[in-house]
Amino acid sequence: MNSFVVAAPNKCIGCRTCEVACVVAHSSENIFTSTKREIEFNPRLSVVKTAAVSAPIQCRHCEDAPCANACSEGCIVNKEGVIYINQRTCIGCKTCILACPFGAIEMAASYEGGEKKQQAGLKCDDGGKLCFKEKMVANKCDLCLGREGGPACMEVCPTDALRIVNSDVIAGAMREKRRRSVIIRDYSYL
Amino acid sequence: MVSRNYLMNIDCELCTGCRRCAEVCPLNAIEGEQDAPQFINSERCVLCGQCVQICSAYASAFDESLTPRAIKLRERGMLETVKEPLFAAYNVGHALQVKEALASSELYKVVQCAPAVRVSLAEEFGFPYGSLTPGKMAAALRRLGFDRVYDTNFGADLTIMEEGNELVKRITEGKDLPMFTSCCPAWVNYAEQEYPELLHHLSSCKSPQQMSGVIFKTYGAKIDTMDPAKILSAAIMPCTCKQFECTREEMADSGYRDVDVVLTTRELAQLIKDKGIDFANLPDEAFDLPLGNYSGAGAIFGTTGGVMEAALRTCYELITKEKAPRIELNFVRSGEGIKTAMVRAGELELRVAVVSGLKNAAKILEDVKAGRCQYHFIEVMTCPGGCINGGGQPKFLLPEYREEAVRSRKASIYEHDSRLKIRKSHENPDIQKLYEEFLGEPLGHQSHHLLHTEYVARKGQN
Amino acid sequence: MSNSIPEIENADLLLIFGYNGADSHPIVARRIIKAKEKGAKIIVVDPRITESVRIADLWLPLKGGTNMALVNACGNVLINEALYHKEYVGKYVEGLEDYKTAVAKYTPEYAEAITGVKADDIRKAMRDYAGAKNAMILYGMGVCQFSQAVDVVRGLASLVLLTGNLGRANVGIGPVRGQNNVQGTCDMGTLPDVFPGYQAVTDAKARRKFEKAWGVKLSGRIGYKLTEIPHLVLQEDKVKAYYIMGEDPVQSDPNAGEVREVLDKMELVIVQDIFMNKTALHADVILPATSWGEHEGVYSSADRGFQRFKKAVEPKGDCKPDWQIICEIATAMGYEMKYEDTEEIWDEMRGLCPSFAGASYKRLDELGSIQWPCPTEEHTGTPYLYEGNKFSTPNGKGQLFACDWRPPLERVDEEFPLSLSTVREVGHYSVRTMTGNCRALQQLADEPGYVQLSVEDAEELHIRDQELISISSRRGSVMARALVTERVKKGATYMTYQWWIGACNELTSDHVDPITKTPEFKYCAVKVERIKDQAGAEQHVRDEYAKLRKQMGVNV
Amino acid sequence: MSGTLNSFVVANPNQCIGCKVCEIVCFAVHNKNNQVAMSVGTIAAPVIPRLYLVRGETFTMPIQCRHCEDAPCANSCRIGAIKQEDKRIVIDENDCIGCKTCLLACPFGAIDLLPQFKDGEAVIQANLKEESEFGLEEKVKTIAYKCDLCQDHGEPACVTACPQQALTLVIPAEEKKRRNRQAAVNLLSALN
Repeated sequence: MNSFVVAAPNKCIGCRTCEVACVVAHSSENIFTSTKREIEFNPRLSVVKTAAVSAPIQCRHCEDAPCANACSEGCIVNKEGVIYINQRTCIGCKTCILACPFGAIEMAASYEGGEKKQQAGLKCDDGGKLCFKEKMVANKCDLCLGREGGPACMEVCPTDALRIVNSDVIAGAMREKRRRSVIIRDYSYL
Repeated sequence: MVSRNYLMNIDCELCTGCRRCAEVCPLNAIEGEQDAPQFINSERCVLCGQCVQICSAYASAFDESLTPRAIKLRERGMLETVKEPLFAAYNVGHALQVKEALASSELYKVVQCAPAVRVSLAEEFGFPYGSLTPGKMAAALRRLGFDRVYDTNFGADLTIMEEGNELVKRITEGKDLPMFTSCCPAWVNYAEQEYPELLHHLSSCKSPQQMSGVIFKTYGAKIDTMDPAKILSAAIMPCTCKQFECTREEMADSGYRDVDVVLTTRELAQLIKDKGIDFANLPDEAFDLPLGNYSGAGAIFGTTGGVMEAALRTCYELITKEKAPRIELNFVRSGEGIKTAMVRAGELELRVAVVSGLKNAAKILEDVKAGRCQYHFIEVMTCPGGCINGGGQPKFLLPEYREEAVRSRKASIYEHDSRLKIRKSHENPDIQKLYEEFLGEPLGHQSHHLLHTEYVARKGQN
Repeated sequence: MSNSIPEIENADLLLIFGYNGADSHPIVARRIIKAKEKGAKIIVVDPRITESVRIADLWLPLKGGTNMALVNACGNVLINEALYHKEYVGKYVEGLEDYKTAVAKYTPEYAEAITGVKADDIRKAMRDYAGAKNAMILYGMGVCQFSQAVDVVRGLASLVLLTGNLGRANVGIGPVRGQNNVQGTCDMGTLPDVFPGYQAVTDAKARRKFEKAWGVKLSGRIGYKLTEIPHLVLQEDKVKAYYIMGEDPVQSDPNAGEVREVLDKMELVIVQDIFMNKTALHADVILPATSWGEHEGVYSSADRGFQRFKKAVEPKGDCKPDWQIICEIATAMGYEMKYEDTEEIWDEMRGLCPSFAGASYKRLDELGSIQWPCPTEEHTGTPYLYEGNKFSTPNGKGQLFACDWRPPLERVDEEFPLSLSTVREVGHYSVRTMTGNCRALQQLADEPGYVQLSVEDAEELHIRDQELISISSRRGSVMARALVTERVKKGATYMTYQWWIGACNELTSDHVDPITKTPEFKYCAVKVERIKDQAGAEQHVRDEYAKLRKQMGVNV
Repeated sequence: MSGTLNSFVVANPNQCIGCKVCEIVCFAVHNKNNQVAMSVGTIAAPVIPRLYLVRGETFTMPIQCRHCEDAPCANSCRIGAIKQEDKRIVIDENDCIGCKTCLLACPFGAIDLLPQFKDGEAVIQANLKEESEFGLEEKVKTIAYKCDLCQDHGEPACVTACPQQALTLVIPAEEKKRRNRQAAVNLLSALN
C-alpha cells in the first residue's frame, strides 16, 4: 500500500510553514538568499482554512490513482510507492486536475537552472507583445522521494499535525481498532 | 513400513484451534487445547481425511506474517499453479511426482479411477453436484499423457469375484464368520490398530485399487507386451488413505510396486487445470479395454452399501446357481449409519450389515468380539456415505453444500449402474477372459498369490 | 505575563480573551494545542473564528467593542452564583463590595443584549472557569487596542483574583505581548513615566539614584505619549523635533494622513532604522542601524525572560549598532557617553534595577534564560509572580475593579456601515520592512494585502474572493484584496496593518484609551466598494508598489 | 426507535470458536461472478472476506461493518463511492479509487483495501504503471471491501453458515422491542 502524509485538523494552526518547507525541499537553490526577481515557489500542498477546519491538503497517493489513469501521456507512474509525475513529459493538459478528487494537483511553471522554462513553439500575445509562453506542468506531492529524513513538511510542522500513514501504520491501526471493537460482554441473550 | 504421519498434517501457523476436525475424527486422533493449534496423533490417525474436508481455517493471501504460499505448496506436494486457498488440515499430495512421470517418455503410464471420482471430478470445474462425467474424465486423462486409461471399476468386479467366492466358502465351511469387507484402507488401518484380534474376520481380498494395480503389471503388461518395470501405475481416488495403502510393503505381488502413486480427485482436477485442458468442452471418450471395462456392480462400489449390493448380486447366483430375481437391493441404499437385512438365497438365510462411518463400527465389533454377532457379511466404509464422501473429494465451502453433493453423487452412481447393460460383476466379459487366460478360477493359486493379502496388528506402531 | 509560557500547556482551563495565538505567536499556539491534548478545557472570546476557536470547547462570539460588558457579566456570575474563592478573596483581595455594586447591573442577559453572547454561555464559561483547578487567562491586542482597554485589563485581573488563580504555577493572567522584545522595551524604561526596572520618574528617590549614576540632572515630569504628538504639534505647536528609533509611525500609527502632516510640520525628523520605510521618506536625517542578526544584545520574552542573542553576520554597508549611534549622538550633544561593549551597559543597568540585578551575562549563559525579578546572581528567576499572593499594591492586596461599559468612540452608520479591526497575519510581521521584502514570504501573501469580508457581506456587495476592492473610512481610503471567509461574521471587516498599499492605518481612528493612550485600532467604521475595472486596479497596485520601492531604494 | 435503521450482523464472542467458515462463506457468496461455485477447487482468486476474525488471548470473534447511521466511511469518501442503499452502507467497487481514507475513518477496522477480481482475474488499471527495474509494470486495481449484508442474496450467508450460531442479524427496532419486553418480564419477577 502506498504511504501518504495527512494532517490532523485539530492540531493544525494554519501557519503554512509546511508550504514553505515543501518549496525549500524541492527548489534547486536557496530561495531565501536568491537575488532573482521571481523564485520558484510551487508548494505541493495547500493549507485550507474554513470555519470548521484548518489543514494542508496534499496527494493521498491513491492505489488506483485517478490522475494516473486519466493521464493520456502516461507521465504519472507509481515509483517506489509514490504516485510520481514525470514533469518532463507533461504537456499541461490539466486532465489530472479534473481527475483528482482531493484537488491535490496544481499547474506550476516549470523551472530549469532557476529560470522559467520557455516553450519552444507556443507564443502568447499579452497586450500586443508576442513572447514565448512559459511551460506549465502538473505539480503534486511526491512524498519527498529520495530526500533524506523523509517529507520536509512533517519535519517542520510546529504542532506535529502532519504524520505519515504507511501500510504498517494502517495495518497496526486496523488491528488495534478491530481488537477494540471486540464485544467482551456476554451476548448470549442475542 | 512407511510411517503414516507424513501424509496427514495440520499447519500450526493456520490452525485457529476451533477443533471442528476433532469432532469429525472417528479416532479422536486430533489433540490440542481449544483456541490453540491442534496436532494429529499419528498412532491413532487412520488417514480418512475427514478433518481435511471440514477444516475452514484458510491462509489469507494478504497476511504477510505467514510462510509464503510457494513454500506451503511445496510442503503439501502441490503444483505451483494451484490457486485455491490452503487450509490448516491437509493431506500431502503427489501431483508433482505424477506430472514429472507423465513428462518422461521412457515410462508407460497406466491410470485407474475409482468409481466415486467420475461423479465428483466435474464439480471442481463448476459443474452441478454429482455430475456424471466418465467420458470427459477418460478424455482428460489421455490428454494428460496417460498411455492406458483403465478403471478401478474393473478391479471392483474382480474384487466381487474373489470376495463373493470367499464369502460362500466361509459360509459353507462355517469358519471366520462374520466376514468384513477389506476395500476401505482406513477401515483396515483401524482394524489392525484397534481390533487386531478380529483381523481374521476381514476378507483377505485386496482392494479394487490394488487388484487392478497387480493385474496391470502382470496381465496388462503381457497383453500390451510392455516391460512391467517401465510401467507407472497411477490411481485416482476420492480417498486420502489410498496413497498409504499403495505403499504397504506387501502390495508388490506383481514383482514391482503394484500401484506406484495415488492422486485424490482434487489433485486430478489440479493437474487438468495445470495442463490447461478445457475440461468442460472435452468430448466423451471410452476407457481402454479390456482392463477399463466394468459392470454396474463395479460402478456402485463408490457409495455405502454398494459393495454389499454388488457382492449379493454375484453371491446369490453362486449359492443358488439361478439368476437373482431383483437386481436393486434398496434396503442398503438408505443413509443411516448401520443398516441390516436378511437375504434369502435358496434355503440359506444370508444375514448382512452395512456400516457407514467408522464411528458406527465399534458396536458391531464388540458384538463380534463377544461372539454375539449373527451376521455373515458386513460392509464397513470409514467415510459417512461411502467413498463419494471421501477425504480426497472436492471440498465444500458450506456444510449444506456438502450434504447436497453427497446426495447427488449417490443418485448419479445408482443412475449410472441402472444404465449399464452388464450389471453383475461375474457377467463382465473381460473379467471372464482374465480368469480364462490368466487367473484360472477365483480363490485359485494365481488369485491367491496376486489378489489376496494378510493384515498385521500394529497397535501404536507408526 | 504573571506566569510563563511553558505553563500554558499544564493549565486545566484556558480562557483566551481577544488573542489569536496561531497568527501572532505560533509557538504559543503550540502550547494551547498541547494543553487541549492534555485534557484542558478551552474557552475563547473572539468575534472571529480563530484557530483557537476551532478547537475551543466553548466560543463566546462577542460583537466588536463590547469587552467590558462581557467582563462585568463574568464578574456578575462569579458573585451571584457564589463561584468566587471566598477564602482567597477574604485574605488577599480588597474592594469586593464596590465590585459587587459595579457589576450588579451586568447580568448575563443584560450583557447578551450588548455583546450578542448567549447568557447561558456566559454562565457556563464562568462555572467552568471557577470550577477548574488551575485556570489561566490569555489576552492580547483584542483587549488593549480599544478606547476602553485598561478597564478591561483590570476587569480580567479581577476575575483572576476572584477565583484565586494566582501565585502558583499553571494559572494567572498573561498579555501575550505583540512584537519581539516589546516586553524588553518596557523593562528598559522606554516609557514616558518610568526609568528602567519600572522605577517611576516622579519617585524622587529613584530619580536621585539615576542622576547620581549618570551624573546629570533628570526631569521629574512624565513625558509625552506617542499618540499625543499629533495634537501637540498640529494644535499646540509645542514639539519641534522627532527622534524615531525602530518605529514606523506612518505605517503603524492610526490616521496615517495626520501623522504625515505632523512629520512635515516638524523642524527636525531623525529616523534610526535598518530599512527605509514610510516614515523615513519624511526624515531629515537617516541613521542606518544594524539588524537583529548583525549585533548582540538581550531580548525579553513575553513572560519576562531575559535571553542573550549573539551576532550572526558582519554588518553590511555604512551602519552601526544602535547603542554606538546613541553614544556618538550623546557625546556630540555634550554628554560624554562611552561604553566598551553591551555587557558594560547591561551591568550598569543591572546595578540600577534591583529586580534585574541577578541577570548577569554569565548567569544568562549558564541558565539560558532568566525571568525577572531576579534580585541576586544566585537567584534563578521567577517563573510565576505573586508567590504567597502578595501584590505590588501599597497594602499588598489585590484590587478588584469594575466600571460601566463605554462603546467605541466611532460608531458604524449608514455611510460607513461595516466595522474594521486590525489583526495579525501569520507569515508577515511588524511593519513589513523585514518580512515584506523576503521573496519567499511574498509568495505566501503580497501587496496590497487583504480585507477579510464575511460571505454575506461579499454577496451583498457582489464581491468575489481575491478581487481588488476599495475600502474607506472618515479618514482615508485604500485599495486591498478581498478575502471572503466563513470565519468572519456579517458586518465586520479585518485588515492586517503591515501592508504598504492596502495600509489599514489610513483608515483607523485615533481615539485612544484615556490612561495608556493606546489607539482604538480594533474598532472604526468603514465602507467597502467593488472596483469594476479589476485590470486597471491591479496595474495601479503594481505601479504604486514600484513607486514606493523606487522611493525607498528597495530593489527586491 | 424508527424502523428505518440499518441492520447489522454481530458475533457473540462466547459462541465463536474461530473456525473462519464465516470468512470463507462470505467470500464464496460474493464471488459467483468469479466462477466460484460450491467447491474450494473452483476458487481461483484469493479469498477476500468482508468480515475479519480477530483472535486475542481471552476472545475470538469476527468484526464486520455496523452499517452506521452516520457512516464515517461514507462521509469521508471524497468521490461518494459509499452510499446507503435499502438500509445498507454499500461501496460501489467500480468507483473506488483506493485512497484509503475510509480505512482511517472506520472505527471498527471493518474496511480493507485489497485487489479487485473479475471472472477470476485481477483487474488491471487502465493506465497507471509501476516503475520497476524491469521497466513499467501493470498495476492491479485495489478497492475497499466491506460487509454489504449480502445485498443480493437475502439472509447474510455468514449467519446461516456459522456452525456455532454465533452470528446474529440485529434488526435494531425489533431488538429493542424484544429486550424491552424481556426487561419488563424480569421486572415482574424482581418485584413480587
